[in-house]
Amino acid sequence: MNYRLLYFASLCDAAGCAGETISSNAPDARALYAELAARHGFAFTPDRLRVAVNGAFTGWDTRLADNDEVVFLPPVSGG
Amino acid sequence: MNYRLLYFASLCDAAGCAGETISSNAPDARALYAELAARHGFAFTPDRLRVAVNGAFTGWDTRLADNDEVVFLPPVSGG
Amino acid sequence: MEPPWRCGVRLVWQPLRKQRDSRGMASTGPSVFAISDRPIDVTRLRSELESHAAGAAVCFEGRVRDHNDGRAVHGLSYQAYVELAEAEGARIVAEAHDRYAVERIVCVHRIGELALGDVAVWAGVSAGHRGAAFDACRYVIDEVKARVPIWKREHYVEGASEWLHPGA
Amino acid sequence: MEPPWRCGVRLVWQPLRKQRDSRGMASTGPSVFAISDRPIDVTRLRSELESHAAGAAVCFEGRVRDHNDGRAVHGLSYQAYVELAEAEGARIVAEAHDRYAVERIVCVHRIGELALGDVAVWAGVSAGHRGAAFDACRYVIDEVKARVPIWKREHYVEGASEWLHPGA
Repeated sequence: MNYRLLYFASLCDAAGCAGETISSNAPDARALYAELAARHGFAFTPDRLRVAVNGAFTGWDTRLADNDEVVFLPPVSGG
Repeated sequence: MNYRLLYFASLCDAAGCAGETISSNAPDARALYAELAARHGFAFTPDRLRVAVNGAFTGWDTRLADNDEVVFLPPVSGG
Repeated sequence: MEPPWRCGVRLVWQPLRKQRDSRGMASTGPSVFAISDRPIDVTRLRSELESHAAGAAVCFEGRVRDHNDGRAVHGLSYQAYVELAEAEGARIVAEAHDRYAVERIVCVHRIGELALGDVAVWAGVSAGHRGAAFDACRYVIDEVKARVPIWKREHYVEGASEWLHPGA
Repeated sequence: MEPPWRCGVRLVWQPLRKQRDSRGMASTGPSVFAISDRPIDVTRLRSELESHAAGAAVCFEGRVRDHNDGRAVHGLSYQAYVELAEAEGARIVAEAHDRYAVERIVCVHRIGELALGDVAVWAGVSAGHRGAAFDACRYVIDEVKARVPIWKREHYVEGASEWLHPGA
């Protein structure tokens, strides 16, 4: 399946890009993050991140569908 | 002795004036208020008022001096 | 001594007005408390809070509402014992500086005749962090309302008006 | 789908920008939350709070400070996941309406490059009474800082810069 990834803040720096479309067999966000962390050297463990799919927060075990927009959100620092 | 009185809010309405200079033998604020309450029909009991002499808060039993500025302050309602 | 023998809510008797700075405010270091008989310029007051060390600013505005205690209000009058009000206000501002890690505090209370929507009191606090700014601003406005000798007269739509003396 | 493959703090990618009102704000009834890539106009936002029923207004301003954690700072960059940030901000504003007796809530968070003294976030609440206005304003800013997907990069005077990810 194809997933559209967006990267923010230090994940953007680590990935070297603001987003990418990848082909992956990962069935859920947890598996997808493991794959991307290995590829880009992401230092965050999943417990420090939140997951959003198609613009809404969701859980790590939600099944992904083809063409989903998936975002792993590092700890926020607005304000 | 002469005391200079200022009246605010409903005490001003009751006295019919914003201030007056009176001659009195009252030795302290407590005695002076009793005299004025009788004269002007002030409804407040002393426990609901504060006293200021010469621009500073003080107690009911502070001795007054000739020409002191004495103010009995009804409950405030600023803000 | 001949005080002005006018009685009424417009009277502000100022026998011993303190020395003031160029902005007409009684000064407490970098912070100020003032009684004003002119409209409160919120934009100017807010600019007094600015400081590159201050990451947070909290401002409170009290305005004339169109109702109180179920009665329709069309305006207010405020009267102050100005000399003592400014001294007590300056004490409150100094207390807030002692209690909270703040940069600047500005508080101005209006007196005279106010219409609906007019600003009756404004308090602003700048600080390095938001907690201190919120707490100090709340402290200042709570203490000003409880302690500063200012009185409000409400003018009701049905015609009457009365002085408010809370706790009666 | 071809997202903009630029990487860097100036990037704001907005794939699904919501319908907006004439002020460019995502609306929640009488209250609004917005992400803005232009300077925050505090005077205009404050005027959005006005209501004759509202006797109290509390405003919070977060500005760029000249230091953080002992390091001298000369500027900040903010990046947001705009779509989700605005949805989460609107939820926070709605929660504050449910919890507190308030009239209006306006909150705007800046993104992009900010200099010292620039307003990074502004939150204002009007209410019938000051307690609700203080509590709701504090709630909004606390929750925005904790939950809304916005990230700050500090630019230090000595030359480095880094993204802040609290709790590391």
